[in-house]
Amino acid sequence: MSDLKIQYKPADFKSDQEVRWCPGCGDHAILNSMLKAMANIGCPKEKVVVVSGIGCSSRFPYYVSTYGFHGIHGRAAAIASGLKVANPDLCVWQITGDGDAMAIGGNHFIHEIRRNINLNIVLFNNEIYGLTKGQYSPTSKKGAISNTSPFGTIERPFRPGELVMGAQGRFFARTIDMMVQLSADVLEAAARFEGAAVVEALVNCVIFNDATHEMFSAKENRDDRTIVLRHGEKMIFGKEKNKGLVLKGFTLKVVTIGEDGYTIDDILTHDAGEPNPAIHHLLSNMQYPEYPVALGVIREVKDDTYENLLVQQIADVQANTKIKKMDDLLKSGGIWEVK
Amino acid sequence: MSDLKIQYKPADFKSDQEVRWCPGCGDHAILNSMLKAMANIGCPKEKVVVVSGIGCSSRFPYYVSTYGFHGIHGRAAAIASGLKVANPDLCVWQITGDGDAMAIGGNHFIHEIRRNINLNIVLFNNEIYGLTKGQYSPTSKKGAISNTSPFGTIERPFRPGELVMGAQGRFFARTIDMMVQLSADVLEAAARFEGAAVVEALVNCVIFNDATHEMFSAKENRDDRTIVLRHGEKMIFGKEKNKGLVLKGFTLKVVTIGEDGYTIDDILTHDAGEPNPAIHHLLSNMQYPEYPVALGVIREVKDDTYENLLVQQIADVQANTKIKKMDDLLKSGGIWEVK
Amino acid sequence: MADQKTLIEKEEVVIRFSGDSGDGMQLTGTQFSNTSALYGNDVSTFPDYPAEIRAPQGTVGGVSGFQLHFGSKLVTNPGDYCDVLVAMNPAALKANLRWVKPGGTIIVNIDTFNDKNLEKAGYKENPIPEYRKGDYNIVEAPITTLTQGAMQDITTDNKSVLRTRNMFALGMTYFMFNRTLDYTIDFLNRKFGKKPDVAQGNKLVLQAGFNYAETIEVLASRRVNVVPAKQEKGVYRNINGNTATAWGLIAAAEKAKLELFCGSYPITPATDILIELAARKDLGVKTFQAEDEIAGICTAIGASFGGDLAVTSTSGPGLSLKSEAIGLAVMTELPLVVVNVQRGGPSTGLPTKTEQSDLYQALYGRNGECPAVVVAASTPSDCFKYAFESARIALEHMTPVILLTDGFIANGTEPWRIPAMSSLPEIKPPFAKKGEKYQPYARDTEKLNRFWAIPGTPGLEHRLGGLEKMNVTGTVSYVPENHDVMTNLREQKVKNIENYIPKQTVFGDDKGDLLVVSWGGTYGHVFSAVDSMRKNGHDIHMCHINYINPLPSNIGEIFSRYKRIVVCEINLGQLVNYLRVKHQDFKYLQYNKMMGLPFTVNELVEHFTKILQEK
Amino acid sequence: MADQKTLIEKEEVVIRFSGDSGDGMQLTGTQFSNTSALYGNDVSTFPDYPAEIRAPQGTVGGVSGFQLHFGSKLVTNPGDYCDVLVAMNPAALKANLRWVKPGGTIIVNIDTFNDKNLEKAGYKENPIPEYRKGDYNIVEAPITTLTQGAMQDITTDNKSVLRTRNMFALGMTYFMFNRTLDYTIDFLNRKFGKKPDVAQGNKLVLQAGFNYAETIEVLASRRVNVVPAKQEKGVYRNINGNTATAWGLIAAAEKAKLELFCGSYPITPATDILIELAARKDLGVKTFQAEDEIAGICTAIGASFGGDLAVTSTSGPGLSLKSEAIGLAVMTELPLVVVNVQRGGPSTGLPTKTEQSDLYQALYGRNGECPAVVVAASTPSDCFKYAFESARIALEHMTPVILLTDGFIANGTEPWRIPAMSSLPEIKPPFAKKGEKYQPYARDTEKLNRFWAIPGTPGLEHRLGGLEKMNVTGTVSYVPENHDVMTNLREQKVKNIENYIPKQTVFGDDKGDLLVVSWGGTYGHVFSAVDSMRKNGHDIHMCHINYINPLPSNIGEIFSRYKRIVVCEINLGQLVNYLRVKHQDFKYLQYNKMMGLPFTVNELVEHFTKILQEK
Ligand SMILES: Cc1ncc(C[n+]2csc(CCOP(=O)(O)OP(=O)(O)O)c2C)c(N)n1
Ligand SMILES: Cc1ncc(C[n+]2csc(CCOP(=O)(O)OP(=O)(O)O)c2C)c(N)n1
Ligand code: SF4
Ligand code: SF4
Ligand SMILES: [Mg+2]
Ligand SMILES: [Mg+2]
Repeated sequence: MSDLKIQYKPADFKSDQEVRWCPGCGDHAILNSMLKAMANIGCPKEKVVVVSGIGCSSRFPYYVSTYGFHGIHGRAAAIASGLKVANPDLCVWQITGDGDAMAIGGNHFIHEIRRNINLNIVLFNNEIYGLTKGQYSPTSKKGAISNTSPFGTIERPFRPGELVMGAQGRFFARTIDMMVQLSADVLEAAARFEGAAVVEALVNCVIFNDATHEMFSAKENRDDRTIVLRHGEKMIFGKEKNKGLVLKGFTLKVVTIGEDGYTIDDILTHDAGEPNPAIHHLLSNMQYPEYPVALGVIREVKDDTYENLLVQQIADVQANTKIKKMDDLLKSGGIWEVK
Repeated sequence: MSDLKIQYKPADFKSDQEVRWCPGCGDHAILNSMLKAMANIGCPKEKVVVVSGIGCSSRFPYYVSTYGFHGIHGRAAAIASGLKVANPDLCVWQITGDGDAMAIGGNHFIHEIRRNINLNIVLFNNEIYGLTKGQYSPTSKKGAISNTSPFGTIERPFRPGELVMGAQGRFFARTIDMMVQLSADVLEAAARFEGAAVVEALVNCVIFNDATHEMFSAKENRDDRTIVLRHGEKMIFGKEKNKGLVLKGFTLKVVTIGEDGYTIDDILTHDAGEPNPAIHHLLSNMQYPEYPVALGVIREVKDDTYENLLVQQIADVQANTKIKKMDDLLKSGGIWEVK
Repeated sequence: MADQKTLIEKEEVVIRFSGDSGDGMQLTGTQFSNTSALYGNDVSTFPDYPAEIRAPQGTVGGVSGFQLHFGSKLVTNPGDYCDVLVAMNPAALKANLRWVKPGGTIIVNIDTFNDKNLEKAGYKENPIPEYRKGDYNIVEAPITTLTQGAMQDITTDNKSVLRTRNMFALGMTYFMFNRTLDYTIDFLNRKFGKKPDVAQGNKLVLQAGFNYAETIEVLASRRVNVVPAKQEKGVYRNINGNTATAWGLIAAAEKAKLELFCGSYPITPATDILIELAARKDLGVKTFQAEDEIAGICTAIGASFGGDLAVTSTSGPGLSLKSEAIGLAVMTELPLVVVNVQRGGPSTGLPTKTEQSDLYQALYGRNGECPAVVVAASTPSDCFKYAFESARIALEHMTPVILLTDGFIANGTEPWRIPAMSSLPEIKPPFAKKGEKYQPYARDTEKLNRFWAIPGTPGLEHRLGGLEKMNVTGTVSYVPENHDVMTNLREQKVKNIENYIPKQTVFGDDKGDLLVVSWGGTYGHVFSAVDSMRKNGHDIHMCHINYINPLPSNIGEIFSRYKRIVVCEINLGQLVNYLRVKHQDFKYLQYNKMMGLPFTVNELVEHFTKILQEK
Repeated sequence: MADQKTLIEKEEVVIRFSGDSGDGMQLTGTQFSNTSALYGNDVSTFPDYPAEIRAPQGTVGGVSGFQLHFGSKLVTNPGDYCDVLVAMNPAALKANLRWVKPGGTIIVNIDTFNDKNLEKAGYKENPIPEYRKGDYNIVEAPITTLTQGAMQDITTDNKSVLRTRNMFALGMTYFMFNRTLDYTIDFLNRKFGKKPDVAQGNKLVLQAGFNYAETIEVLASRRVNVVPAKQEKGVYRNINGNTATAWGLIAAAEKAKLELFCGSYPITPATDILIELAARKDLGVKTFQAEDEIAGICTAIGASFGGDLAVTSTSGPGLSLKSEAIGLAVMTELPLVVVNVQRGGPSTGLPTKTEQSDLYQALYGRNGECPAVVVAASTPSDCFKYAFESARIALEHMTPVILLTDGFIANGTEPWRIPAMSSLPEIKPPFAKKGEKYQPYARDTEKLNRFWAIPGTPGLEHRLGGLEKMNVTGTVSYVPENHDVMTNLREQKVKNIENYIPKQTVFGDDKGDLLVVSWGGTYGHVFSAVDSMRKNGHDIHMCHINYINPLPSNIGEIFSRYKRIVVCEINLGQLVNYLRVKHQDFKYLQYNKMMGLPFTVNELVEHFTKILQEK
């Protein structure tokens, strides 16, 4: 990402293409947050590239006015990786769905994370294959009914945060479609993070999996059933801001401040920068109703990026070689002349 | 796995094919352990199937006299999954390498684990692509020199245990090629576990990556640099059996019993059956020299298997349907007769 | 029923329902075709919808259409042009006007013809006055208003009301074509069993549409009746190609006494096969929704090794991904059915449109010399037959078989005379014999298949894999001469299947001037074209190919009996080029089209006529 | 140097070194060929090794061979049969005896001829007495013993000693063919710079072998000299096909002023391309060792979108996996070079053996109508040229290009006259112009390529993808007619490349009786066969094809000038069938072989002679 900061408005990043998601689809909200985030980040528009796979969510590149690449199913990660490594100066967004990233694209997903390529990866998790009209996905809840699981699925789903950390993930954040400002904030944080940054956006597919996140995402209960984590701040949540998380052995526990002897001092402070992923693991795995669902930037640990190391390695080698151009190589080693 | 227990000798599982691994290759030792384990388990030979991908290690099926399938690169997991689901009565072993399972086959690997198909997965981790003559793999140490990384790799490797748990792994064990009895034990445990069981076998590729595990695997230091975990036992190690692991906040710490006030009671007891993977994570991530490398069964948590759930679901549906055979289906729903 | 006097008898009618993706046009069309089929007509349907789930409302891109063709005679295709177009909004009118026959009737929901919708559709002004000058009967029905009226006692929730507008249109067409509402009323009762209000609302609107049509002079006075077709005796049902494919596979498993395993990854337009099989747990079908296409086929290969009838279903891009594993099935000589429902390519292409452009890939898309059997189905209902045949060939000859269907026949429907299972042949896989020494690559002397030894059987332990294997013994072999032997055996095994498939037949005379060659899902249109031209006395004949690799052994002999050959395909000429390879001696003309649409009968007739004139 | 009087002058010699996989035969062969090349001979080599890293010692399956052919005249192939066979153990003798010329010399390490080794090799008894009856000069050299002797002052560690036995054999052959030890001594000094003991040991053994040969009557009396070939003036080096391919790509990037990006996954026999490129960080090459082949090509597509010369390299099964993504490159019309080093198939097949059986897959192995350019290299050194050409075509015509080489030329070596970079043409990609309105699918009117707009350039923002796009504007389009237009444009763009490639040439006369058609890596053998037959007065000519899709525009015209055409390939007839499609009018004879081995000149001559006799 360039340092040059330009003053943009969200509308500057809007394309002239009609948005073709269903009315009410959660993807619309993330698009809006993204336009905000892009404007805020201020990376010159021509340096922004949005790469996607295939799925409803992967239509995204058509709706922003930057460079865009609508790839093939599951390969957004690989295409984006190649683009960023070839051209580290670009700000590359990868848009992908739970099917695109975690079914067919699962391998590229874990490898881009492991390699820590500086990509901003937005995973639209609606727990369903939307574009193909409603098959269960690797994130669908166990027992979910869909057209390919008419009697309920028999597979336990991936938890994206857990998988990301299992693959050495250094940045993981979560947001909900309706929380437009939070989404814009975490998207911006992801873009500013140098390395592979995964944002899990919980989105609603009104047509094929309506209300799958509703238990905790519905406005009425959201404050009590989710917790927005912020680095350096106490892990407090609830409409009354009186609930919090404490550590108990190897697990987290929800307590009410002022009850059972818990005071604000007992509440954990969020350290997104802790290299040991153990607590980030626990946080990202929290599930309603036992726990509030964690939102915000859960993990953000600096590390070298693949493309920087590559650029560095090339520079190091070039500084110490006599082979400066192809003619040099051609004439290196065992050659002889016929006169 | 069948209950029928037959008395076998290891040699009963040996095939008549010449073993084509390099002299000194660590795979030989695992083969020996496997023959022992197969004999011990006593599953009728005709019900045992060994499925592999491609790689030196994946030559395995030719060396045992059971049914075998030498697949294509990276697809052992998928082939084994289909076989086991089609025919749950078989005892299916999946043999795979760090390249086969974690490079090209990474996606199938995490999905078979997530689905918890009752497979015995043996991951031969030599941190190199052996068969193709020495390219770095997704488990090669950062900076490793290989023919495709002449200036050192710039990628941080996967840690197999971590990835397995990130994919909801319920069974993870580790062994070292030279520890033939331990290998036989964990292989047997994996076979007895009902679900996807991953055994990481640290093997030495004498030709292309000699001594990569030697720092802790060499006989002289092994007792001090590794710890063999056993469920229900204290986490003690060292030549003198006087070192142990204790919990400190969210991390583990190595202590000496009798020093700094630590007694045997402070030492953690290994609970492989704990569903919360947090401590198994820490254990499997322990790296020399900071920690001893954990061996043995690190995690073993019971859960429903995919194929059992499928069989059950089919039985449930069949108990409640009028469609018992194809003729019934053909004549179901909107039909009419032309006379 | 209505006054029979006002009925005009017709042999066939084509109706096209069109509206926004959310307007329920697919359901409407299906209802009309089921009602007609039940009534005894022959019917053929063609759903045509956009790639988006709900493409932007009101735009031409978002129009979803359903065309159906019913008749008192044989109906083999959904018709080129329609007698009646139902257009639920201006965009639907704009997109489909080109498909209306001269003199055809257009019913528009005039309530939607406001400025906003006209603009979205790309109209500068209301086009109806202009269109009235054309040769159409335009009925401007206030469908929204009348629906609201019909629903007023049930609900005033506008969303719910709007959702039933399609029933109004359906009711109108039921009146126009003298159909009873019974089938649809039954359907509504079943579908909304738990929501009686919704059922009731829909029924009221349906009836209101029916009644309204009666009041419209231009409709009431032209009421049309299409008498039942003379069909063979038997029990019938409507079926689409994907369901027929799924059922053909289940039937084959039953006939082979095997369990059916399907490992697939969803992809349009093949997903419905997986959906249907997943629903068939009653018949013990095991479906495995894999993480990708590669896992889909590899789980199927595992299942095949394990002794199941193994299947994987996909469409173009998915077949690409399966290439490597098909090679493994070729090498291990295991039975496997790969169903590929072709769609518009290349790459993601036109996912919801039809095409025949995966033939090359099916024939040639693998590394090495890698022969697989290729079979293609022609119509929605004969997908059953060719799925069954594919499984039979795979199992009896120990080989992967690629079954090609396409988006058109996969989604299209037609009435199908249900076969009795007892009328289908037994399938007898060549199982290895217990107790004998098992050599994995010993072969049947005629068919050249190897024998199938199922894990779990004592004494037959063996190892298969993708490396070249020694003839007979099956150990890994790098012996040069052996590779030659095995390569030729694999080739010959597939070639020999020509002795186990039906001979090619011709529609028309034994010899003549023009032989039209077609394959797969173009059957209906090509047949109509040739049939009508023959009835007009043209010297034209048709050879429709279903077995592509190997070809029936008598094809060359057939070709030799006609002066000219024209090969018609929805691609740039893949079969014709294959024929140039297999039967180089003949000259081939070709007719190709690449619009993501089936042929029209019209264009074929035109083209064939031109050829015949070029004598 | 030795006494020149005893030298027998020869035009050409073939030597085959063979031993266990661990015996260092590849190194030995490479040393001999480099020494000979440096001396001025023309040289061609053929390494032939097993799939196992260290196949079981002492068995026939474990034998690793290296054949080399050097001459004072043009040498175009490594020779069918050898003048000298070095067999380091009984298995090597057993595996290779069939390749020794009548009257040839066989050097065996007699120390290894013990019962155990004989048994492992499958000999019942020592075969040498029997073989002596044949027409061979057998030298039973106690190589192990003598090596131990030579090394005794350096080390007695048996492993280290045994590892230098190959130097003994090399020394012997150096004496036999009047070569100096200089090049190898240099090499040893460099290689073991940090282990002077090892260097010293090797040198001593090398010299010992040289000296020993001098003492053997049958060798000393038949010392052979092959004078330098008359070669064009210039600077030369030995090069193998994989290195030449890598270098051709780097050269193309330099000539196009682009950075080179290679995304690949290792696979035999293509891995060395990735290895060479990974070593070329000095020239700024970016290599990305991907997690699989799909990621390999997809990273390359990303890099191509990003403005690099993007490449992916693989072999058969990997090309299968790349099929879908090649379709994406076709649809997005981005430059991309896909190098496929063919090996024995199908499936995993014969990974270390050569074959030409991926042509079908390169031409047809994708869903939809999906044209890609296909180019094939003929010899180790011209891999440079065709890699360069592939990049030029990809970049200038905005298309994926599949470059086919094969295991034989990839690993084989030959001397190569090094070109000056200034002698190579500039490559001029059609960049979109800054400041103008950019329409992603606007095209060059002649070539029909679209223009390349690189992210980072202000004002050229646009979106590409795998869905069908509207002509010119590049928005997603489902318009039927547009699909037809675009399909034909993609096809025509590739077809037009025939105007930008050299015309096909023929070796031989303008017209005549038999035209031998070949393609790719069979060049050397076919050329030798045709050349020698022409020299014997036969009416035979050769047309070797490198540009396969599109074919040079004059091919049909060439074919028309010969009475008969025979197409030779290491497959079952893939090019010939393609020619049947492209040029149906000609009759084609074919000659095919499927042994994982190159043709022999002998068999070709025999076969061609038979055809010519069948007049
Ligand atoms: C190779 C390939 N396989 C399958 C498909 C079909 N397909 C397209 S999108 C999709 C899944 C979409 O799910 P997800 O990624 O969650 O995106 P969503 O539509 O839910 O946003 C599938 C299976 C395809 N286009 N290409
Ligand atoms: C599709 C495909 N890609 C690549 C290869 C080449 N290949 C064979 S084995 C292998 C890696 C082997 O590494 P690993 O799995 O770690 O096994 P090891 O040899 O180290 O036991 C590769 C890249 C192949 N056979 N097929
Ligand atoms: S189908 Fe679901 S995910 Fe797709 S656009 Fe509609 S609501 Fe969104
Ligand atoms: S190359 Fe390495 S992994 Fe392969 S057999 Fe030899 S030692 Fe074992
Ligand atoms: Mg989704
Ligand atoms: Mg390995």
